[in-house]
Amino acid sequence: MIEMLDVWKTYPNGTNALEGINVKIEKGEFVYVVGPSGAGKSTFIKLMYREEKPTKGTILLNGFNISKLKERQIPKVRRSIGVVFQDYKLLPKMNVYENVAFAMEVVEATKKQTKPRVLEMLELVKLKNKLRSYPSELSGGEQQRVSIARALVNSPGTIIADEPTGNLDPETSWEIMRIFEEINLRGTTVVMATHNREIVNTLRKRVIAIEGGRIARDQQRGEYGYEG
Amino acid sequence: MIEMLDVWKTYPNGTNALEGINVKIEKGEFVYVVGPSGAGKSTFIKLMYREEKPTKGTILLNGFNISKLKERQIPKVRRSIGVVFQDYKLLPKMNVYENVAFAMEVVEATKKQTKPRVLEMLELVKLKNKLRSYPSELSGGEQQRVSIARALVNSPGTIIADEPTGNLDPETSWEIMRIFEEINLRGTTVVMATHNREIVNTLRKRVIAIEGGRIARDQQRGEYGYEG
Amino acid sequence: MKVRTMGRHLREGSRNITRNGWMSFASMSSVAITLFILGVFLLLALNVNHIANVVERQVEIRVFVKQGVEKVEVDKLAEKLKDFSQVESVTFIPKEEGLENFKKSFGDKAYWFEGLEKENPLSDEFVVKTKDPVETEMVAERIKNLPYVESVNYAKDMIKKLFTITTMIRNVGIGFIVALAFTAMFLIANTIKLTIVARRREIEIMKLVGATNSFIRWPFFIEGLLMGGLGSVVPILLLLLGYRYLIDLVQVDLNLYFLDLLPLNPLAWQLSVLLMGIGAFIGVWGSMMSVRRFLKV
Amino acid sequence: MKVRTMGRHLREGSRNITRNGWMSFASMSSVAITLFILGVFLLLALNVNHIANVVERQVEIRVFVKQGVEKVEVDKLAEKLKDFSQVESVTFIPKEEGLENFKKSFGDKAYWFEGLEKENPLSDEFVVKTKDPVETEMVAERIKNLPYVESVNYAKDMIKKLFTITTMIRNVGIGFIVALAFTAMFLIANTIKLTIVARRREIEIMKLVGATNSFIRWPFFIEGLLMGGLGSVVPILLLLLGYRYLIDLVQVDLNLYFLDLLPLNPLAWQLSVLLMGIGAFIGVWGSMMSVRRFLKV
Ligand SMILES: Nc1ncnc2c1ncn2[C@@H]1O[C@H](COP(=O)(O)OP(=O)(O)OP(=O)(O)O)[C@@H](O)[C@H]1O
Ligand SMILES: Nc1ncnc2c1ncn2[C@@H]1O[C@H](COP(=O)(O)OP(=O)(O)OP(=O)(O)O)[C@@H](O)[C@H]1O
Ligand SMILES: [Mg+2]
Ligand SMILES: [Mg+2]
Repeated sequence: MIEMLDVWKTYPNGTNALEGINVKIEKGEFVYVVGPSGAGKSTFIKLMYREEKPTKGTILLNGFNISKLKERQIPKVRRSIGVVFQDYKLLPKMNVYENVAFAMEVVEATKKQTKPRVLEMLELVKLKNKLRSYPSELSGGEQQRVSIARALVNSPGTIIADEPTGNLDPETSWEIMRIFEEINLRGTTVVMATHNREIVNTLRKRVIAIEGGRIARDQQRGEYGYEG
Repeated sequence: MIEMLDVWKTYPNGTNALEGINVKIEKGEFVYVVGPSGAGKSTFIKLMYREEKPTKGTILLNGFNISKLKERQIPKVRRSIGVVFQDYKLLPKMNVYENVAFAMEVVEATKKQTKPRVLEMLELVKLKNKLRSYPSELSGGEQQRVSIARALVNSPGTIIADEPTGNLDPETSWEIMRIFEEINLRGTTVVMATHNREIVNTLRKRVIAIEGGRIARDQQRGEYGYEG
Repeated sequence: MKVRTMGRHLREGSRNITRNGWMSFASMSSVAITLFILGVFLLLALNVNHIANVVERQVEIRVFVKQGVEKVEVDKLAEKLKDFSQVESVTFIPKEEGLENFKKSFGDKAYWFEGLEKENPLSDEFVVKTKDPVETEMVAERIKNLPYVESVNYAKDMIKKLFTITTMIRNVGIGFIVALAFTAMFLIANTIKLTIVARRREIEIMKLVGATNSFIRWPFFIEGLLMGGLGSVVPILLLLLGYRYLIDLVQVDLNLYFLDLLPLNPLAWQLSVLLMGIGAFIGVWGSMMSVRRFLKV
Repeated sequence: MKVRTMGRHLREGSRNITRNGWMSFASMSSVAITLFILGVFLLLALNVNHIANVVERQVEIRVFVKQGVEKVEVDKLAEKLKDFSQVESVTFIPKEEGLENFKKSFGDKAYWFEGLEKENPLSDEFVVKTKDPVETEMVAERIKNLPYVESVNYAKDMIKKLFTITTMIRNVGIGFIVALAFTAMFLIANTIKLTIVARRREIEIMKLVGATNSFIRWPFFIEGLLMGGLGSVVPILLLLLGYRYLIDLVQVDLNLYFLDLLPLNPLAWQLSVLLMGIGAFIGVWGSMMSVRRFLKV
C-alpha cells in the first residue's frame, strides 16, 4: 500500500515538480501514471522508493512513513520494490547477467538460487543470447529490458516502472505488459508511468493523470489523456 | 543523398548487427526506419554520421564515400547532419542553452547569430523556461527535446533521429513530427527510427523495415510493421 | 554478513581492479612512485642518522696526568675513570708513546724534535669515551676534579658545533620524512579518490537497487587494500635491490670506508613492512573516504 | 581559427576548472604538492652544491721556497706563479711569519720551540689558489718544476677524497633531482589524466556533434595550462617564504656562519620560473596526452 498525503516537491534549483499530491494505491492495484512531458510523473515515482525526498507531506509505504525513514532503513524499503528506471541505470562495468544478478546479491541470495532465477528473467525479456554483453553493447530497447529483468528478479511486492516501454517496439511492449499483468494478477502492486496511449486504452486499469505537478484525474479503468 | 551498397556491420564482440544492406535515400525524402528491438535500426543510423564504421560495403553521403573518409574530414560530414541520439548525448556540465549553442560554436557562428537562433529552437521545443537547467535537472522528455533542438539549430541538410519521440507524450510527439514535416517540406532529408505505430500510420511516408540486420521491407507511404 | 557475501566482496573487489584497468593502473603507479620516493628518503635519513651517530662516537676526552706522578697512582686514576657509569672505554697512552705519535704527525720534519726525548715535555694521557657522546662535557668536568689530573681536553667548541650539526641534520631528516609521509598519503588518497569519483554513478545505482552502505563499501575496501598493497610491491623490490647494489658499490668497489651504511638485513624487513603498511592503509583510507561521499543517495 | 573562437576556448578552458570543481581541486593540489617537494629538493641540492663549492675553494697549494734564495728571485717566482692562467691568487708568507703561525698553533706549548727562532728551519712559503679547485694537482705539478721551488704541498690524498665526496654529493643530488622531476611529471600527468578520463564521454559527444579535434583540444590546453600554472603558485610562495625564513634563522638567530646558504635574490626568480614552467608544461602535456586518446570517435 502506497499513500501520499499533501506531498510537495521543490527541487533545489527552485522547480516545483509536485504541488499537493494526495493519493492512495492499494496493495495489488495496477496503476498507470500519465501526463505530458515534465508534468512530474517521474518525480511522483521517485518519491515512492526514496530517490527523492518530499519537500513537504507524508508518504506511507506498507504503513511505514518513508519521508521520516532513517538512513539505515532505506535499503530495506528499496528491496521491497522493483524499479524500472526511465534511464535504465545499468551498471556499466557489469554484463547483462551480472547486472540482473546484482539485485539478488544485494539480498544475499545463494548462488544456487541466483543463477536459475536470473536466467529465467532474461529468458522472459528475450535476452538470453546477450548474457555476456555489457550495457554499452546493447541497443536501447535491450538495455530497457535488462532494467525490467532486474526489477522483477527478486519477485518484489511492488513494481514501479517509469516508461518501461519507451524504447520498445509495440510487440515487445505488449510482451512486457503481459508480464506485468501476470505478476499483478498474482498480487503484485504495479505502478507504471507511460506515454503509450495504445496500451493504456487497451489494457484498462486505474489511470492517474498528472499535469503541472497536480493530479488532474484519477479514474478506474480510465483512458489515456490528461486534459481535464 | 544517402546510399548504402552491400553494407555489413559486425561489432567487435561478434554481433552481426547489419547483413548486406542496400538502400538509397534521395535528397528531400522523409524515411521511417522501423523494426523490432535490437534489429539494427540504430546501427543503420549510426553508420550515416560515422559513429560506427561499416565492416564491409560502401556508404555514400552527398557523393562522398564516408567509409573511406579521412579522420580530418569527419567533422565536416557530421556538421552537415543534425542527429537526435537515442540516448540524447547531452553534455552533462552545460546547461540547456549551452548544449544547444555548442552545436553553433562548433561551426564558429557569431554570438549575434547564435543567441536568437538557440532561443528560437528552444521555443520550438517548448523549453524556453528551462534555459539554465542542467541535463540532470530535466525530465526524460525534456532531455530528448534538448537533443532535438540541438539537431535542428544549424539547419542541416539532413536530420537523422533515433526514436526522437520515445520519451514524449503523444501531444508533444505530434508537435515534434509537425516540425520535422515542415523542415522536410523545405527540402531537408529526414531519417527517423521509430517504434511509434500511430505516427507512422498517420503521417504516411517511406518505411524501411529492418529485421535481424536485413531490410525486410522498403515501401513508399507504408504502414508500421516489419514481419514480411 | 554471510560468509558467501564476504567471498563475493573479495571477488568483486579484485575484479574491480581489472574492470577499471587503465584507472587502476594509473592509481597504482602513483602509489608506487610516491612510496618509492618515501622509501628512498627513509633510507637516506636512516643512514644519515647512522653516520651522525658514528661521527659522534669519535668524540673523546683526553685526560692529561700531572708530571712525575707514581705508576700506582696512575693505575688508581685509571680505575676511577673506569668506574664512571657513563664511561664506555678508557685507553692509556704513556708519554713516550705520545711523543712518538706527535713526531710521526710531522712526517719528514720529525727531526726538528730530536732533542725532546731526553726531557719529554708531554704528560701521560688517558683517552676516555663516554657511552652517550652527549654526556662528554659533564663527564669531562667531573674528571677535571680528580686527583693527579693536570688538565682535560675535549674540544669543547668542536663538540658543541658537531652536536648542533648532527641535531640539525636529524631534525631536518625527521621533518622531511614526516612531511613526505603526509604528502605521500595525500597524493595516494587523492588519486584513489579520483578513480572512485569516476564511479559515483555506479555507487548511486547500487544504492537505488537496494544495496546497503556496507555492501557497497566492502569491495571498495578490498580494492583500496589491494591497490595500496600491490602498489607497494614494486617500490619495495626496487628499493631493496637498489640498496643492496649501493652497499656493494660503496663498500667493495669504491672503497669508501668512511661511508658506513646500515646493513641490509633488519632494514629490509622494516622498510618492506612499513611501506606496504602505508600503501595498504592509505589505499583503504582513500577509498573509504571517497566512497562515503557518494553513499548518501 | 577565428579570433572569437579563440576567445571562446579561453573562456571554456577556465570555466572547466570551476565546472569540475572538486576534481580540479584534487588535481591542482597534487600538482602543488609535487612541485613543492621538487622545489624543496631543488633548493637543498643547489645549496649543497654551493657548500661543496665553498669547501673546495679552501683547497690551496703551499709552495716552499729553497733556503737562502735571494729576495729578487723570490719576487720573480711570485710573478711566475701569478702568470699561470689557472691561478686565482698568490699569497706570500715569509718564513718568520710561518714560524709565528706554527708556534701559535701549539697554544700554551709554544715555549717548546723558543730555540728555533735563531736558526729558523722553515722556508719562505707561497699559498696558491687555483680558479677551479679541480686543477690543483695539475698546477701543483707544474709549480714543482719551477726554479728555486724546494717542494710543493697540496694534501694530495685529502684533496682526492674531498673531490670524491663532493662529486658524489653532486651526482647524487643531480640524480635525485632528475628522478624527482620525472616523478613529479609522471604524478602530475597522471592526476590530470584521471580528471580527463572522467570526461571521456563529453569528448565523444563533442566529436559526434561535429567538433574538430583542435576545437576540443584548445579548452583542454588552456585548462591544463591553468591547472599547472595555478597549482605552482602556492608551492612557489611557500618555498620562497620558507627559504627566506630559513636564511634568517640560520644566519641571524642560530649564527651558523659555517652554513653558507645561497642568497634569496637570483634564486627566487629562477625557482619561480622553473616550477611554474614545469607545472604549466606538464599540465598541458598531461591534458593533451589524455584528450588524444578519446578523440578517435
Ligand atoms: N533533479 C532535478 N532538479 C531540478 N528540477 C528537476 C529535477 N528533476 C526533474 N526536474 C523538473 O521537475 C519537473 C518534473 O520532472 P519529471 O521528471 O517528474 O517529469 P516527467 O513527468 O517524468 O516527464 P517525462 O515524461 O518527460 O519523463 C520538470 O519540469 C523537470 O524539469
Ligand atoms: N556497441 C555494440 N557492441 C556490440 N553489439 C552491439 C553494439 N551496439 C549494438 N549492438 C548489438 O547490435 C544489434 C543491433 O543493435 P541496434 O542498436 O542497432 O538495435 P536497434 O534496432 O536500434 O534496437 P532498439 O530499438 O532497441 O534501439 C543488437 O543485437 C545489439 O545488441
Ligand atoms: Mg519521467
Ligand atoms: Mg536503437
